Amino acid sequence: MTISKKKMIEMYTTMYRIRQFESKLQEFFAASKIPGFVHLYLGEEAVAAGACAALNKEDYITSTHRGHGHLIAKGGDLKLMMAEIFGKSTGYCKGKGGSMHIADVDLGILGANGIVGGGGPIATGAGMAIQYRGEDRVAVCFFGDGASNQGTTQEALNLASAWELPVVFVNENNGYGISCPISKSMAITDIADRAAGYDMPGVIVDGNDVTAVYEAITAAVARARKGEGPSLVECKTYRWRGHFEGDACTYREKDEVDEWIKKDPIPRCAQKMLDEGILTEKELDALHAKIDTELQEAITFAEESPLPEPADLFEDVYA
Amino acid sequence: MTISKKKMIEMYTTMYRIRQFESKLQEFFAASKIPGFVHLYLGEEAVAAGACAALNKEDYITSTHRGHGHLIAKGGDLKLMMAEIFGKSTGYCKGKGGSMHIADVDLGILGANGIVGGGGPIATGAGMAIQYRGEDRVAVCFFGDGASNQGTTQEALNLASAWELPVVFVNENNGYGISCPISKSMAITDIADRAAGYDMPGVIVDGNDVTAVYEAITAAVARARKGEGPSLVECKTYRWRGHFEGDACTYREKDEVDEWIKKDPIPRCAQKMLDEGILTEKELDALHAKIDTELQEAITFAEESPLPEPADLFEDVYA
Amino acid sequence: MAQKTYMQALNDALREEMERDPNVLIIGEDVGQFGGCFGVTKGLFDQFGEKRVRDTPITESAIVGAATGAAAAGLRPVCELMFVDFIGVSMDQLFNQAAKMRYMFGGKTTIPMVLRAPQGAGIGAAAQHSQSLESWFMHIPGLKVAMPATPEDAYGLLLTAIRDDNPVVFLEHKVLYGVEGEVPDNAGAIPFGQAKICREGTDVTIVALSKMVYSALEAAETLAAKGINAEVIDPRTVSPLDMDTIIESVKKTHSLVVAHEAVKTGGAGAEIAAQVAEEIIDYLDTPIMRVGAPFTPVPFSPPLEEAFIPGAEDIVAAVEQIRS
Amino acid sequence: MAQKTYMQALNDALREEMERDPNVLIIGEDVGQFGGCFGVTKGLFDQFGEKRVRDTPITESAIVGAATGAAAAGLRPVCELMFVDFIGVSMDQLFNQAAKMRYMFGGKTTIPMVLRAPQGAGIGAAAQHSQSLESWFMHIPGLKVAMPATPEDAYGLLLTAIRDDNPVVFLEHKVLYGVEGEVPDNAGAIPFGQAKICREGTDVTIVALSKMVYSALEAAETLAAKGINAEVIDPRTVSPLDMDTIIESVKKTHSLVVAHEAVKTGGAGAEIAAQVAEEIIDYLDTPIMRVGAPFTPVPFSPPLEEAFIPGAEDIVAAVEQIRS
Ligand SMILES: Cc1ncc(C[n+]2csc(CCOP(=O)(O)OP(=O)(O)O)c2C)c(N)n1
Ligand SMILES: Cc1ncc(C[n+]2csc(CCOP(=O)(O)OP(=O)(O)O)c2C)c(N)n1
Ligand SMILES: [Mg+2]
Ligand SMILES: [Mg+2]
Repeated sequence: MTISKKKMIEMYTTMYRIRQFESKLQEFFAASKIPGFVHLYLGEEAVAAGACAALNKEDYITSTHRGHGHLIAKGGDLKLMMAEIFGKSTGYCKGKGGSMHIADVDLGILGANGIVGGGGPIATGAGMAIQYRGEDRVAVCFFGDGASNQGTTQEALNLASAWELPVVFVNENNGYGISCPISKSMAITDIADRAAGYDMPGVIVDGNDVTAVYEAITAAVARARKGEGPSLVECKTYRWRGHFEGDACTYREKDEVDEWIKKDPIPRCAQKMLDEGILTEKELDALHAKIDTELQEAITFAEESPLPEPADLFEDVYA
Repeated sequence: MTISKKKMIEMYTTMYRIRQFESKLQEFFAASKIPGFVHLYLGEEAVAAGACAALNKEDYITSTHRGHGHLIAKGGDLKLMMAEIFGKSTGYCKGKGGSMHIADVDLGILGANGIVGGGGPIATGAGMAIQYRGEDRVAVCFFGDGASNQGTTQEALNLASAWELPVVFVNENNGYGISCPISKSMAITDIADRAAGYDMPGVIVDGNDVTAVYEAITAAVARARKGEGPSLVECKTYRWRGHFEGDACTYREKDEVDEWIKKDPIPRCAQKMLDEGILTEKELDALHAKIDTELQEAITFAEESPLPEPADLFEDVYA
Repeated sequence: MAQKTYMQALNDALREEMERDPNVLIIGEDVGQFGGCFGVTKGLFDQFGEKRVRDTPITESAIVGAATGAAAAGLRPVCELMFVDFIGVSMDQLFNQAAKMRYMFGGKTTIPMVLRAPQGAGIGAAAQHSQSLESWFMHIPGLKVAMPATPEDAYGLLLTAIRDDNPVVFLEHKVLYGVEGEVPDNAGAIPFGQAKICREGTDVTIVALSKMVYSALEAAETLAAKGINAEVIDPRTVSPLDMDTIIESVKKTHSLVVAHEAVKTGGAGAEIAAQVAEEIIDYLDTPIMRVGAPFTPVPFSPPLEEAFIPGAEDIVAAVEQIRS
Repeated sequence: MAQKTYMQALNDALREEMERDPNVLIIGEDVGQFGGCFGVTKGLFDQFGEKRVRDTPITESAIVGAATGAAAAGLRPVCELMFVDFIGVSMDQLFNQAAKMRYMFGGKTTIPMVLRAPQGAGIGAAAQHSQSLESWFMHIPGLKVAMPATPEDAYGLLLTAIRDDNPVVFLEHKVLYGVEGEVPDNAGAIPFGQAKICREGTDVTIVALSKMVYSALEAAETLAAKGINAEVIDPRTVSPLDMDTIIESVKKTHSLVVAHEAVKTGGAGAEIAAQVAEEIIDYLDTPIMRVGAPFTPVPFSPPLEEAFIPGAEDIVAAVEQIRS
């Protein structure tokens, strides 16, 4: 599969955007500027970027507690995201949702989710709606290694396969569910091994290689669009930070973390683009600068936006 | 594997006992003698009989809504069962449980269950207790093809395998969950295919051949006792009657039913015993007569037992 | 004016909404050719085909979640739980997802789905197939909860439920399926949050839910024979709950009894009693009584189940007690 | 007499029961080396090892069900839900299995398990991580439900929960984990169903649950300054619920306010109010008021969350309203 120059730049841009966004949040959290808690996507950018690059605006995704990357990759507006995470009334959810519940139904984003395994059935429902209407769309369900064990996930895999729904299950296997390594949460090492139990293709890719992710998801999406049913794509990756900001991460060896930081998907992609002459160093710098400006605008927007009024509490409970 | 004469007779006796018990219930239900509803095990006797023949009294089982066969096979007292199904105060549960909730903790029977997939986590818990105490016991979870999709079942498979618990998952694949054929409830045809997703052995046996069931379960039980973890044994079988008594069964072809009735596990086992000289026709008749008498005693016991008093309602809520 | 069973009324409502709106579809266990465990969806598969009346695997989280996701994507799914008791394996998708999505997303979505489920004891189905759980649902902001007692209400409330843009838990009483009643030819949607005064009276207000409406009416006759003129009110939906009608009535009768089949402790009756005690305690001449099931699981054996299920005689006793 | 945090008190109770009884073990997500998401099980893994303090996969049905099965097999498991909000994926194993097994089996088993779970808002955790759900649990016969407010009660009630032969839902308030209080050296198990009179008073009875006990005490001080002498009662367990103490108090004060953080509609306060309105309405000089969260999901942003969480000022306002 050849990946167009444009697609490469698009994916790189997405990864870099996520990286900078999350790095800022890390700072803001440390500076107590953000309420609640945040789960950062640092290190896993290639999964969201590669997967969403294979989607159209009309396609659906369901995300997780660690959702910023997915949302940005699906086209989420940094201003509205940042404002939401700051709890401002201008945010995606008017400050009602926060980091774990950002959504943009117009972009097909059916929500981050605070419930591990919560997205599977919802993505399956979106897939059902697509099939019902005969639309040329797919639904992608992002879920973690921890979430792969949850009954809801497995019910979703089963329903999607029994009905041959256009759903792609993208497993982000970062090796841990909070402090629990997959060696303790399951007897298998590859979550893709579960695909056979639903008669769907199960593919494993290097989740730190954005082109590998893109290719695998593109194939799965094509299959889904053709009406051939769901797939499971396992992306092996790693989260650089603790489960949430503030997690001292005592359950992981520093060596392991360092090893994975060396596999940083972003310079890897940058190098590839430079090598292949897709971009020059100068163009790359310009791209970075543009995103940094965009991000700075989002931060300013969020900071300058008003908090919601207490009375807003009562709105939006019912349609 | 050679099966002792004694074991063969034991298994046959169990099957015949179940057959007669269920046939009587069929009559009683038609005659409106039983409250509530009943799910009969007719045709599936070899599964319970073969599986429980591989167990000791100390071993645990969890059963299902279609539980009479499992309970009888695990040693359940016909009198107490029949009285319970009649709603009498002398029944296993003093009339509080009925057909779907019969239990005998002293025999390791942790209950029939009205919730499809309800037994998996409980059997896993019993397995956890066994492992915790280092006991030489196993826990067997009976579950249907329909139940195999339920999230609770899959969570149980995962936990049991992650912790290498001494649990044997015995799937009774009778082809239907009420009216829904497995071709509509899942994309696979063999539930044993799910075992690989939990890194446990997945075995398929002819569920109408009591010796095949016995052998497969014996192997799985041996593995569990050795601390090697759980197994999944899929027994292909068929229920002769509707899902519950009263179900007109319009969703199945008569031919299909007839085909399976020809595979009746009971004459098949009887023939084998006669062929191998384990029993003579006369001995077989005597065995039947003995069970028929026992059953008649159970019926008389149930019929003559008193109903509970309304005030009994308030007892047994708390220990 | 047609005489119809409660079940037929439900079936008609489903059929008509499916004819009217191509976005309405039904999913659930055995709802297709089989027609549903209790028969509510009979004939719909033949009329609308598998695409719109679809059997699911036995995975209630996936059923409720798929309905939620499809609703977020613009369909209007009606899903069926075979028994309300099975909500325990699917509660998350209902209360953390469907009910809260709109709010969490800042109002930027609607979840027009219906979860139909039969409640109640009376058929010897024991502890895991006989519960009444409306008080759980009414405690959850974002859900609406309907509990029709009559064929006409079953029809009219189900139309409203399907047309509503919010997740609606639609609780049918399984013992009522066979009950007949009049459904006017011009019957239409019945708005949520409008209680029905089933019988006018002056001496005591009896608020009754679902099947207990019949018990309340029966009790009212018994009481009438004793010279006590009871007003019987059926809220029809417990979320929203039409307290105005109840409060007006209690202002007139100065006395309140609330009756439901659910376990009394923590039941919907507590909420109604508490609101009255908060708003118009001065109007009360008597204690507020609640009639509900005792604090036990539902037992199997007929004499026990009978003792468990509250009935007309319990309402009569409650009224007599507070007036003595 | 030692000054301890609520969290330390819970930790001590777990440790002591594990030392005393080899059948006690802990399972849950990240309860091992990590010490639990909020730190309640810290140090127990080091002391007792993985066998007795065991991390589970993220599968709450399997956690609650495994605890249930192990309890039926004779162990005394204490399992942890990381947030009570996750009960939605595991409710069946709790309410249809653990709670009902003894009854369904005719009294022939015991299920000595504890389900610990943090409740409550106040840390910006939003709609799926901030709820208070005690009213769901108290509606289920077979369950007991504890809600300690102080370190001493946390300690004493947890000892009782672990020793109880029934399934106990043990609801901790996550905002209280860091709160310090005195735990006497000879502190012991505190029986369930015994309310605590936290402050004696004569003018109004304030019944408060969990963290709202602190708000009630604060409100009582404000009211005292205005010449109103409030009695504050903490039931400590809502199932069983010590109505005797509440009723005695209301007979004295002739006025009742019930306060909890859960959504007011269908909350535990409704049950308490309803029982009082049923038993001793004649003693009341005022309406019964309930203070609880509004009928909305829990919002994320601090000003919204603050507006959501009921506090001392709401209790003061309620008392002033009924006395005006
Ligand atoms: C039903 C449920 N159980 C537990 C949690 C608490 N929790 C939040 S994230 C998490 C770990 C999830 O692990 P994984 O799915 O691997 O995702 P990752 O955090 O690694 O991206 C847990 C246990 C939750 N939010 N929901
Ligand atoms: C959670 C739950 N969902 C649905 C039901 C209703 N129900 C009872 S038995 C059954 C079919 C079960 O099929 P299977 O597991 O294959 O067992 P079989 O009846 O074939 O023995 C269904 C849907 C239930 N009891 N519990
Ligand atoms: Mg992970
Ligand atoms: Mg089956």
